[in-house]
Amino acid sequence: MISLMIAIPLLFAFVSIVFKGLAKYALPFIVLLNILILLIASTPVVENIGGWKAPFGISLVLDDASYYVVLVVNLIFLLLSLIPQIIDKGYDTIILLLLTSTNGLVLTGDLFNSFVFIEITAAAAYILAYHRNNPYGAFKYLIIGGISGSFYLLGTIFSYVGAGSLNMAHISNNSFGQLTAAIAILFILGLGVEAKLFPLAGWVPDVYASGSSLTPTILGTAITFAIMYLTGRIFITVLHGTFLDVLYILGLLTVIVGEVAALRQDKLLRALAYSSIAQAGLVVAAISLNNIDSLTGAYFHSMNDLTAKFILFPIATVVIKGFEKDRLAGFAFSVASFSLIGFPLFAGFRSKLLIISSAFSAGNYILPAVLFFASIVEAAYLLKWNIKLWFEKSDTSNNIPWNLKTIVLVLSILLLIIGIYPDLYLDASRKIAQSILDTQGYINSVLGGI
Amino acid sequence: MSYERTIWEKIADNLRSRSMWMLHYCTGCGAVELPPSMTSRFDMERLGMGPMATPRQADIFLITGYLSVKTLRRVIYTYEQMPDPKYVVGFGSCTINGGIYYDSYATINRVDYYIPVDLYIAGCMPRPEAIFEAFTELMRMIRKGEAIGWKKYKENYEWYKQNQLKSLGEVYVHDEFHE
Amino acid sequence: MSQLLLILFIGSFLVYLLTRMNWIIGVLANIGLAIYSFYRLFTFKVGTSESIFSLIVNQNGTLVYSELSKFFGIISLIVAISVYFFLINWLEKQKNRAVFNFFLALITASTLGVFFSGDLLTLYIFWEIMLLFSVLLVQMGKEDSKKAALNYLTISLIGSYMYLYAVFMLWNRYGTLVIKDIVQKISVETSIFKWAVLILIAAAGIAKSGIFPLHTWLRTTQGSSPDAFSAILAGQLEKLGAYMLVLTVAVFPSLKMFPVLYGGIPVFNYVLIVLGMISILIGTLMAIKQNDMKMLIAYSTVSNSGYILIGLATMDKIGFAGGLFHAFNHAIASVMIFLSFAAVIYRTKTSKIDEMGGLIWKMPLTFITYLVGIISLAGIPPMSGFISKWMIFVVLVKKGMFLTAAAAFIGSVGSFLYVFRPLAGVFLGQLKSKHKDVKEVPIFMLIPMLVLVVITVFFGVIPGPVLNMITAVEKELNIQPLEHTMTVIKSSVGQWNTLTVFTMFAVGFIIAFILYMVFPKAKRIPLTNQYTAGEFLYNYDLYHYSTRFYAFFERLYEKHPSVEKLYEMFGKFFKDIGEFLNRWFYSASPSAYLLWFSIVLLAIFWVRW
Amino acid sequence: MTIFKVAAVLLTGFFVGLTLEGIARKIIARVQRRYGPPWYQNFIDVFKALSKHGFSHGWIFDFGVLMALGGVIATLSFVPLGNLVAFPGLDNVFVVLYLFAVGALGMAMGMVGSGNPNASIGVARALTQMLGYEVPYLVSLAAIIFYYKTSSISNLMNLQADSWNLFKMPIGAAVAFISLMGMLGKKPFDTPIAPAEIASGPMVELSSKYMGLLMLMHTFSIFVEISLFVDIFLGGGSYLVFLLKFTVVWIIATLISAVLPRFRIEQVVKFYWRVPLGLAFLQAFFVLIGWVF
Amino acid sequence: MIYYISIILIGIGVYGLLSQKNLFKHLISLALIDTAINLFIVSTGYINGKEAPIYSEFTPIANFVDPLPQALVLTAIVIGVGVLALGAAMLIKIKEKYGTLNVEEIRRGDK
Repeated sequence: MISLMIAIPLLFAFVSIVFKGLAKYALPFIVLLNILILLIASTPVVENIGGWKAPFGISLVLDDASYYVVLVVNLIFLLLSLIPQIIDKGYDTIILLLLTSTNGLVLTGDLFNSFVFIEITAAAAYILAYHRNNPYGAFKYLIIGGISGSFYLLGTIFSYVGAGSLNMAHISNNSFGQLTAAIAILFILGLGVEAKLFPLAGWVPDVYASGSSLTPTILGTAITFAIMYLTGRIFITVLHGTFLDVLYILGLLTVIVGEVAALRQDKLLRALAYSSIAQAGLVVAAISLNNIDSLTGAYFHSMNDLTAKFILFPIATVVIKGFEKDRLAGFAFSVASFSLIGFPLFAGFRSKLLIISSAFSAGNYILPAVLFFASIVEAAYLLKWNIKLWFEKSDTSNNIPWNLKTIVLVLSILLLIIGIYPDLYLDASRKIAQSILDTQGYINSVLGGI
Repeated sequence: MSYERTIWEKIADNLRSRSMWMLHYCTGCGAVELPPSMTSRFDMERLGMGPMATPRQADIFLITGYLSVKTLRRVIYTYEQMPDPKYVVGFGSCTINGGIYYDSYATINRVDYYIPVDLYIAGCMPRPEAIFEAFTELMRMIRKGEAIGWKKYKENYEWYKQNQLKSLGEVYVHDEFHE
Repeated sequence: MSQLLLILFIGSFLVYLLTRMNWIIGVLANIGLAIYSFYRLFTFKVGTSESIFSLIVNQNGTLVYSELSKFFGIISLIVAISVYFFLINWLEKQKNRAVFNFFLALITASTLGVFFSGDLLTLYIFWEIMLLFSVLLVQMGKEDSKKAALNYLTISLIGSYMYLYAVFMLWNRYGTLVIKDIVQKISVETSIFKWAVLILIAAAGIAKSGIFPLHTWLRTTQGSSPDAFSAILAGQLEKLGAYMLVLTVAVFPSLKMFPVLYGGIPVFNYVLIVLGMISILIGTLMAIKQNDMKMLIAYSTVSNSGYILIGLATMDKIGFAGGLFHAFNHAIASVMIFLSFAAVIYRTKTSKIDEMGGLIWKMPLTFITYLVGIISLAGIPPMSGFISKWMIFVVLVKKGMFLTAAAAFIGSVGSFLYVFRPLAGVFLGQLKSKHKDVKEVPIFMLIPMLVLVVITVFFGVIPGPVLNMITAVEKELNIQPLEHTMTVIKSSVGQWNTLTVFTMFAVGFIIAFILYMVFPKAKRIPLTNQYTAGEFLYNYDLYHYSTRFYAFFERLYEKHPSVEKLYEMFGKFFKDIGEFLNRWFYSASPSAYLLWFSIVLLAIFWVRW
Repeated sequence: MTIFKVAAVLLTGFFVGLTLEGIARKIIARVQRRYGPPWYQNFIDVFKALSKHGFSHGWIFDFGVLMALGGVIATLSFVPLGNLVAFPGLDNVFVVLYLFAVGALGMAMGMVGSGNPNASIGVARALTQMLGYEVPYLVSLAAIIFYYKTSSISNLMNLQADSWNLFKMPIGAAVAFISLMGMLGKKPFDTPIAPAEIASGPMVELSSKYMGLLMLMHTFSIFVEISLFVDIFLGGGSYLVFLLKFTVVWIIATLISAVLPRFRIEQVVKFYWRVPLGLAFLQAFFVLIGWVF
Repeated sequence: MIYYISIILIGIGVYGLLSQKNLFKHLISLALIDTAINLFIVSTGYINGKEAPIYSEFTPIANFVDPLPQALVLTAIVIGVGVLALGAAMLIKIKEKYGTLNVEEIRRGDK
């Protein structure tokens, strides 16, 4: 059943190559279908492709974690499909492909399969990055993405060599012996590029700030969230928390570097790209603390971040003349920025609070300090942009499409609601965190007690 | 040349004669003789007299030297800024008849056409002895109520103004380079 | 209390809607809310506590009503009510009235929330709400205010995040955030932990009240925020900083926690006192230099916050009372001053001292407000400002803290200098020809100003009511209460009677007045009739001495080191790093990407294998 | 009773103050080998000024003058003259010193209100000079208050029955005396007035009764300043002894000022914050460690 | 043996990426690294002296090399080819836009 979530978009992606224009209309329905499937599914579901039993064949796993991640990813695609204006002609196919691969990325229980999906995601992302005639940025992304993909593949092969299997649950159940370190390093390098870790992810600003609203909107939200899930899954569930300290250091570095670099930018999209980098670093650092609260906080924060970014990126690309005539869009933009900074009453505050308190209870005094530093810098530049846009004088509005306006408004109100009543996001992220930490449960559900 | 005074005014005049504060208008060379009369040889302060910095505080207006059209204007301006009762002393011959500059086109020959002068001190220059003689005379006049130039100026304001205007001419452009 | 806060928060939305319909009704609603909460402050019973929402597991937010919250609540509501009254006329010229009013209402609500908070996290939340909306209000001002708002936000956030860090340190160690419980536990703490916590908590207060290392935001923020809001900023928001300082030195019992040094003052408080000293000096010397009148008073705020801090940190019954009373006085006085400035700017559209002059002839009532305000601010007797300064002087001299006392004296005499500068430059002297048609401000702007004048004079003559509140606070915080009657203030080194002083001043004034009436009447002459050494002047605008008023004194410290420049350097440093990162990591070629990739690989290998 | 005492204090201030000013003029004249005016010259000057018909620059000008005189009269009433104390117990040092500032502020306000820049410059200089001399003065007073644990002037006076503070704390007394010179506005610290530079500074627009009232105010303030010094450093004493000490201090101050030229204003501040302030701290340090003779 | 070849190839690829300024050479280096890694994967499944895993009656099951890596390599090659094609397409666009493939000239053109 859940394999349909991968198969149908893929099918339509191919079909739409032949029947041009089909994808545009198909996208919302496909996403809705996916969500429907999710709604009727009850976790955990393990589907073995081709009928091969778990350790031998490829299995798709829908446990609590992947359930919510897939749900979030599909909701994002649903929102995206509701704003067809920002999807340029011909890119519908890529979006479908991206939907396929992201769903696959999350659902798969097989390492090599996840490599395949990562590569497809990356390929789609290269094309997206190329969007709006940005070939050089896209090419850079392609080179570094290709190398990282190779490393991810190497990591996969090493785990096959070490554990004798490609199934995540099976690998997790076995031990690698001496190869653990090598595998962890390879995965760090492989995932680090996509997870925007410093200094691996030099591609981000050039790609995000190409002037397209589609690229950063989808790469900075759905894909990032999926990658964050995969990071947690691989490093905590599969590798049992090996080498998390390296991730932790890289994450902290990313936070600092991202914010400091963002301070300098004189283009809004670029600043937001750096902010995206910094938030990803924060999430990775919080994941690497490896306890239930920090993981909850991390995914909670990631969700707040993607909600905010889904407001910020489209508006940032559309709005050139300031908010004087687009007060609603401006309101949404400001709410999203305040949430990102982490003011009380807004969603970002709750997740930051959770991350800080979990860090403190884990005896970690550095992460909160870095987080506070980052928040200060973030506040400085985000507020600067807010003020600048609010005070831009203009007589005409920016022609923001009504559906985009509605969506960002709804999302900004969602951010406010989450800030006061966070259970909606908090429960989901707690489920994700629990399920990622529950290695034994994962093994049991996939391998069925072998 | 005296007028009716109340008892308070008599007391006040007595006090005024014992405490005369001077404002010097030093355009000419006459001021050379003032320092000796203030310093230790003659010591003006023993009579309660002393120099003052501004017309607001001064009682006596001491015009030491000749006046030109340009300086007359300033003299009148300053005189009008002094509080009543005020006394004017013309110092040296120049204030009486123009002195050695009497034939210049720009010299004001008689000061008392323009402001009321209570007392002239003749000489070019008057020596400190003459100055003291004059001041004791002025003190006597004040005590007796005879130094009434300031009243005359008020009463004959039209006449003084007319003289002033005649000599200074109509002013057409009002800025710091004219008038 | 939670009910009151709820009413205020919901009411502020109502204010927004009403202001959208008709702004005068909105302002009136705002006044109504403030007056209602002022009334409610007196109906609450001291010592009640309520619990509200929870943010962290096992930790409910609590609200506690104490004498301290009552005292500070009253200050901030007096300020708020008078400024709101002022708005009835002032708001006419402001854009975005609805938002302005809405934010003001939210700020008052969250300020009260801070004072009511019974635990540290609730306090933080209200604190941040207040911060956010005050930043949004600041940037509604002049052109520079955009930059100023950023400055304000950054420095305030530094303070409040340091505070939050301390909150979590406490939570991690004690598992509770309720102030009362923490106080009990931390007072027996021995390690260096308490140092870290208290310094971090104090940082929030230091940033908010503008004490030395974090004072730089005040100049630009006060200088360029909307004029009426400057009053709120000085009278209401900076008193939050004072509240936080009270929390640091008195609610957390510094006397019990730290070894007592010279003069019976805990060692931690000495750190604060040194900061207070430096703030007094910086505030005074920089205020003397300012040409913008709002910036000038902003620096005076730095200096006066230093007084408040020093008074509080002495932890002596007189000194502490002096600190609290000074907070009260400074709030009222600075509101008066800023309101009179707002009135001046309302009419003249400028805040530069040397662009004005002689406004006393056009705006006499505004002038009187300013005059009484500065007399109180500079601490000159018949007004209330002197009483608190006297208390602080007495405690400093009594304890033999001569260096601090010298700083306080410099600040006090220096304040004569800087408050005189706007007095001379703006109100006295020659009226500028372009201000010939300036009129006195409308009636609703005058009412609050004159009411504040009455309050200041009243508490200057009869300080008893305020002192009663202060002694109640002192009792609550286990400090020996100040001895006083309605008009007599006693200390161990002498006493004085405010009423006698006022009476004697009145007597002296009457004697002078009789002399004045007995002697001949003077003639009224216009200001243009001046002693000019016989010179004729036509442009009396130039005959007004206000540019670089204290030039000869400023020359003495022209080349002073500046914290502001240091911070700018830091900012530039970060930006340079950002540029560097951008160039070498993010905009680099694929080769560079791979280079960093391999470096990370090698680094991990080298470290971990 | 209090009313009579206040009246006595004020009258003493008026008569003794004006007389001593006249004597000072005489002394200066003698130093300069002149004859000098009679001792009552200042009475004549004041009343002559009051009798004239002057000019006013509007209400703030009048109000400033009244506030100046009123403030100084109020201050004077709190100063103990030997054993003539109008308000025993309430004569706090700080109250007296700051009440004194009311007069200064009133004068500054009225004079600047005249609209003459010379007045503004003079006031700015006066305030700056105040910043110079007040600090060392207050620090040396602080040392004394710390030593005696009281800030009431009459108590301080009574407590030095055995030995004057002049001998107990000579450095502090020297500092206070130097500051006193600044307060009196005597040379070398007469920068604010400076008749030849800025046309007698604050007083530039003063005519007639305004001049007279301000001369009275000046007299009273000199009286307050020297009385404070006498009370705190020379042990006050009975009323007559007090006046004797007062005369001595006044004559010494006059003699010093008669032979000195004038400082520039920044030199004044620099001087006060270098030498007397340092000495005041030294004195305070000695008091702290108990080195009091 | 084959390990070393693949490591050398990776080295060449990395060297090419680091040292060359021409973007096309970068792409080729990437392809080289891809190939090297594929080679490495195949080598991991190779067991000395065993036969190809083609199932028939004559070959005993225990005598095969590991077939899985080879299967994986097939997929990896496909993906690699796709990425390379994409990269080549982008290079054409870069050439159109900047008129050069030299990194430094492109960066200069960006500014």
